[in-house]
Amino acid sequence: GSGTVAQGPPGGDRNLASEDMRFVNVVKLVGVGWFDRMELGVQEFADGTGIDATQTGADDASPEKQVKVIQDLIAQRPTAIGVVPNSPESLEATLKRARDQGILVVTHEASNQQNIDADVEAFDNKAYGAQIVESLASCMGGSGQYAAFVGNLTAKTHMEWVEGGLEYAQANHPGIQRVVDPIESKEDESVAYERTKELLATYPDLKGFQGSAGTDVAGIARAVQEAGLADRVCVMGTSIPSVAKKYLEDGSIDKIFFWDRPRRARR
Amino acid sequence: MNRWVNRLRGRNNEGVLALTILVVVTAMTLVNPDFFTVSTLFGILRNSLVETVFALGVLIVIISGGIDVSFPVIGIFAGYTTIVIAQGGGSDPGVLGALLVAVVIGSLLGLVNGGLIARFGLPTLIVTLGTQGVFRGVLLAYIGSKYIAELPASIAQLSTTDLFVVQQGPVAARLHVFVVPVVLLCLAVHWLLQRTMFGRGVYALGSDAESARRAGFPVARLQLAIYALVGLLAGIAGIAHVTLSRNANPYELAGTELDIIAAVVLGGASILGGRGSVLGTVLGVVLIAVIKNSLILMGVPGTWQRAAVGVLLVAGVSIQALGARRKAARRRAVELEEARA
Amino acid sequence: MNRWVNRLRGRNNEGVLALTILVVVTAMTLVNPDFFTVSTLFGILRNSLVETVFALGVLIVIISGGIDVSFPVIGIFAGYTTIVIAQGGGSDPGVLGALLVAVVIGSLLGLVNGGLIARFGLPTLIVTLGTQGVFRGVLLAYIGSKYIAELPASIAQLSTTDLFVVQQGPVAARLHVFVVPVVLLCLAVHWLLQRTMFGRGVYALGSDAESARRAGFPVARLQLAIYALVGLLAGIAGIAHVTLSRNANPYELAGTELDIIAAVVLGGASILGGRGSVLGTVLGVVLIAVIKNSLILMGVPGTWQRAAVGVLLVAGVSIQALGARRKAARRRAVELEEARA
Amino acid sequence: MGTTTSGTVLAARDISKRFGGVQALDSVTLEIQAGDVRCLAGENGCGKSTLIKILSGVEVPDAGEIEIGGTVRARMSPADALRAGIQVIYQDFSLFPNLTVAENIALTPLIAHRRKLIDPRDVRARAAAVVAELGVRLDVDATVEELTVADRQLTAICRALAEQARVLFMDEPTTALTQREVRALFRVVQTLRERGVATVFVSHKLDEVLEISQHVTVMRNGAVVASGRVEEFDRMSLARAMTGRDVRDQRDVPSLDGTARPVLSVEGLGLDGAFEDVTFDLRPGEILGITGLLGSGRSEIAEALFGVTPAQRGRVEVGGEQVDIRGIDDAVAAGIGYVPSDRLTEGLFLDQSIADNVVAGSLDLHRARSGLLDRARLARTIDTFFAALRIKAPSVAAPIRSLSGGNQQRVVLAKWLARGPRVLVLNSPTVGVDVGSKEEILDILRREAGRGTGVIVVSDDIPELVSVCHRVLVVRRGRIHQVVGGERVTEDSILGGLSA
Ligand SMILES: Nc1ncnc2c1ncn2[C@@H]1O[C@H](COP(=O)(O)OP(=O)(O)OP(=O)(O)O)[C@@H](O)[C@H]1O
Ligand SMILES: Nc1ncnc2c1ncn2[C@@H]1O[C@H](COP(=O)(O)OP(=O)(O)OP(=O)(O)O)[C@@H](O)[C@H]1O
Ligand SMILES: [Mg+2]
Ligand SMILES: [Mg+2]
Repeated sequence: GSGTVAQGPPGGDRNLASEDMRFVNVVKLVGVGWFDRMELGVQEFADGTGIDATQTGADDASPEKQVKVIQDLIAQRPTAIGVVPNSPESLEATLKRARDQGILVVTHEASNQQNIDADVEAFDNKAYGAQIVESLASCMGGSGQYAAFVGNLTAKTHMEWVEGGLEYAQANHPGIQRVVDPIESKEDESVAYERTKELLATYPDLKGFQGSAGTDVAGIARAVQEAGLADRVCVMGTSIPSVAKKYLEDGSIDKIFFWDRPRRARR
Repeated sequence: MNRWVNRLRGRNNEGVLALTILVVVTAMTLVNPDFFTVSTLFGILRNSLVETVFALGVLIVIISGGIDVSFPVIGIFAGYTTIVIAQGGGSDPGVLGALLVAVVIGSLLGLVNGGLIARFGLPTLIVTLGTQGVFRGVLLAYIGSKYIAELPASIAQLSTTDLFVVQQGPVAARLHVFVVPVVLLCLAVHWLLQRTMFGRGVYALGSDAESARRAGFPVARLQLAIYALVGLLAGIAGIAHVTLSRNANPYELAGTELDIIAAVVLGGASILGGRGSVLGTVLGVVLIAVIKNSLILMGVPGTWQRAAVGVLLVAGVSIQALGARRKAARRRAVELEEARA
Repeated sequence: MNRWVNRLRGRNNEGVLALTILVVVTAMTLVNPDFFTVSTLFGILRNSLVETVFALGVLIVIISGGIDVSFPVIGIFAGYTTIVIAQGGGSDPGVLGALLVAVVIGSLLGLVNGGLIARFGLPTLIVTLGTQGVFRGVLLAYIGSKYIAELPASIAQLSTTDLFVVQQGPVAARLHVFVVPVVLLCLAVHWLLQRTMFGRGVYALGSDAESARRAGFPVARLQLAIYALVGLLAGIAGIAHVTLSRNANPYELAGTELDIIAAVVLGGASILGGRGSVLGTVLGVVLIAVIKNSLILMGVPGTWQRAAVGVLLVAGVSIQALGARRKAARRRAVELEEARA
Repeated sequence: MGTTTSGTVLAARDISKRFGGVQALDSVTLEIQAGDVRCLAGENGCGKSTLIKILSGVEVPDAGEIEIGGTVRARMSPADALRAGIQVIYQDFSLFPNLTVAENIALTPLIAHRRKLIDPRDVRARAAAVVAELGVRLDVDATVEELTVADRQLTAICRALAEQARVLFMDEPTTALTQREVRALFRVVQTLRERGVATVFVSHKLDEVLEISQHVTVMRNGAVVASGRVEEFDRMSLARAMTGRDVRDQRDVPSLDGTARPVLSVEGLGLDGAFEDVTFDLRPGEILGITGLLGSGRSEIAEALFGVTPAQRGRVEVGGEQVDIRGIDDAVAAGIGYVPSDRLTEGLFLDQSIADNVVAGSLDLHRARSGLLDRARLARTIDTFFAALRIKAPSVAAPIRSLSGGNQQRVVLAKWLARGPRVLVLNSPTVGVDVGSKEEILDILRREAGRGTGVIVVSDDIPELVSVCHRVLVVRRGRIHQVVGGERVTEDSILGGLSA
């Protein structure tokens, strides 16, 4: 529950003892492997510092639900809010309100966010995208069409990955074309599955897919596998082993990319 | 004494709803003194604005014995298209201009529903289920599917215009100016339903369509007007939603139809038609908002909010049903006594 | 001649539906010879499997004069919980074990609906609207809200088990083994509705509830059984959905209720009760799947698919309504002739 | 033939039933012998239907016992009753419109036998056997919603006869039937009686009661007030037993100004498949009867005048001005009011108050200059008619559903009188209304006519027409076959026109 301070929000005071601080990390959506893994990191942070740090999020990756979650959080006045935005733009007003009330705001995967105290990026996003497409190109034998998925068209980091990949392909693999603008999966495996079926029907010669959200490759691979095209089509992208394992095993996913640095893993 | 209790309870259990709201607020305030603040009150009101406008439309349809599941799509269609037009036109249409455009679009879409229902006598659920898909398809395929972050200046300004601001220590409680038109709209719909031929026709239609026809009500015209009106209200709600969320997203609202129908039914409207009131509807919307807000402040996870609304709905309707049964029994008793006297 | 046409059209316009499917397939094949392939056929069938099972349940409720909007939530509740239990138990329950668990969970949730409806006589839409929220809340808060990527081995294996595979050049067309149980289920429900007292009771209830009571049908028990059966079928559909998706996601299915109701109504079931058939329902589901597939192949954007289904629904129901009106007019003319003769 | 005295098949002893704290049945005792035809008579709301519902298991009694074929029970379900050989033809038939005639006939006995499976051929065969045995023409494969009212009635009868019944209840089975069907029904009752089946017959038509029954039981306010052999009663004494007062029952028509210009002129009215060449005048203050057999088109003529099913040919003048009636709106605007035959489905908003119903047809006449509803004037109108028609109810706020049949019918009348119509058309205005209320309703019509309104009564209740009409049109096969007027308005002359 909220703090027991009689007057004013706890968020107004940054000199609290660590037991009185409360950090909440708002992710794109809850219940998917990727953010479960992130929650592990939040827990380790809480264990290590004694700060009440938790993670929350909406039940799907829609920008407005994320706004709602943060608005509700502001009413509870935590010390700091961490956000992995679905749409940096649509969060600006809300994050401004949070900061106006003295709440610290830190984002992740949102290099263009304005109303924040800090943004955390893991690495150079365009270079990461280029690396994925390099692998994809070699799997496709250096030529052919591919399509790229992002969680949300408004998700800055995902867009940087696919743009970095496209620029790399244009510069280094003239035989490789991307067929359409990035496709939105709404961070939902079944949406990725449906869109892939549509793409395969519209572009029968597709040879490659790049996924961005953790479940994109799973949805793509399921559609590819059902169409009996596992051997002809290359599927690659960001994901985690627990989600991609069975498709990696049956060959419908060719390669996944991820980063992961929870303390427990290093021990 | 009994009569006094009945008066308090109201025709559609409005009293019971008001009492429930009072009990929840009191309980919450006891648990958490922070609850009962101007800021909470304003927050609840703000969260109920768009829902209330939609609910007014749903109320009219439900009283008329129909059901409409296309109104959220009509709302976002009108709201989003208005913004697209404003951007395309280049010049800022102003708040009233935008409202007018949204109202016209909403009414036209509503007329499509009304036309199909009145002309072919089709079940209202089926028609609106169908048009819902059509409207949504047209919106996303023809009007646009992009998230628009920049609203025209006049609307953007309205987004942050407050009726008044109460300073509470470091926090400012803001009451959005939209409260005024929404209250006016509620009064207007109440007046329309209670004091005009059209309103009485809506009740008559919901009570018994064939009798309404025999009584000389122009049933087809009435239906046309009802669904156009629902579209009009949805248009207003749509542009209000866009303004309050400070962006226009064509994927929003769709899927909220059942929640709003639930609020209206909780507010005492009968799904069988012929029964319902504006006061009850507003109380139903507010009760749900209060409960959700309480759950949030208690840190109850968001998923439980749906469950709470579900329990509330079933419990509310059960109480109404049981109450109606008891009342009917009492009524018969009185009559038989008189008949024998 | 006229009689022959009527025979072909079928009691619930099944003939018209079949003809429409034929026309669409022929047109598509002319436009795009790639359309008429085994692979397309198998794809359409696969896409219709889960929907068909849900639709069977909806058909029963609609014939009985009720409506259920909680069945997709019951389905995913049963499917997801089964996987959670299987993972918690440690040992793989096997396909039949999982099916049993899902069926039991689905039936129990259905019994909750049936109990509320039969005991308190509440409107079915309101009850299932309420329980939908409650079931979903319990699922997400108590059972789990995580995406489960790894299914138990037996189910994971079933996910990719095909009845047969047809090699077409480099592409393999696969027909999933689930086609077999789904066909059996359709036959079973058809038999249940047509040849058992329970089934005729469902029609009688939808035709006139009070008459059903007077004729000696145990109405409350019938309703209990109907909603339990819908829950059971939803449980089967839920575990089938999880198996075919190769993952368990508690956020899925919810929100698809209106689409499936639309398919059933398109299949000739009357929203007013008392009318509908398994054949019509299956044709309704298949017609929608064929149209969606055709649109995909023609490169029509996905957002248009909803619009097409909407148009189809309104057109289909209009045709049925007009047909019924014409039939009534003809009947009246015949009677007057006879009365005068 | 003599009555077979093969013993009591059904005995109800000290049956009481309270609805919401008031006694609907107060210690009613009734014994029925095999082969007996027993009539239950009484005013609207005296408890006849309630008694039948209790004896058929539809309602559970609060006290008392039921003995059927030697077995005594305190309570039973509809299925129990059916198994015990009790069959009911409910007033509303209680059929399944979406099922076939065969299923409607055969399902009930199969449920009673606790059958779990259904063989359509078996169902069809059972139904066909019953239909054949009765010797009626009925398509067992048709769905009930396709049937005429008469065929529906036949279906309900066949269903009641599908099993060898011990007792057959008929709750107002003749309200929807014309003379011809009533005769057919009576023949069936006669056959059943010879087979030893006991019949309990409810009707408000006293002549029928006296004709068909052997015993009469009269109820008032939930209790049996008289019982005996039919020979002990005549019309007057039966009516007195029911109402507790004398009921006047002779021709009484207000005098008529023969020179007044017609308020309604109809010339050459025609509608394909319904009626042809209908021509007549109606003068102010005149009460005109229209009668005919089922399917003669008399209802269609009335409905055409009100625009429900508009005529295709012909001229209609109201007050000397030609009006083109294409829909109800036109008729209402021209000053025509219509009271439909089925007030339960077409005349009243059952769940709304008396007040709302009284003004439902005349809201547009109660508009203030602003175009809004004038609440004060509405209230005045409501109070006036509530008092003038002597509607028996606690207040004008009481919902229609809570009123007795006769009082519901008065509200329908009030609704149309509130418009001040120039022409009032009534279709079977006293169907299902007890003798006392019926006389009061006819008085209301006389009073209304006395004020200059033209009144048309469509009815097959010949005594009623004779009692109130200046002239009667007899319709046959869609044409006016005969006009009976003045002194020639007698039951015999009208019946003669009907069947000639
Ligand atoms: N289900 C019920 N619930 C409550 N009251 C009822 C119910 N059924 C009947 N009553 C009341 O019981 C009384 C007897 O009604 P019943 O229908 O038996 O009258 P009836 O003699 O059949 O009249 P009618 O000649 O009009 O058919 C009426 O006052 C009626 O309002
Ligand atoms: N709306 C309708 N739909 C179908 N058939 C109808 C309709 N209205 C009337 N009919 C049929 O038309 C025929 C004539 O009906 P009408 O009501 O005019 O007869 P009537 O002479 O008034 O008989 P009744 O004594 O039953 O009132 C009947 O066979 C009736 O079933
Ligand atoms: Mg009765
Ligand atoms: Mg008639």
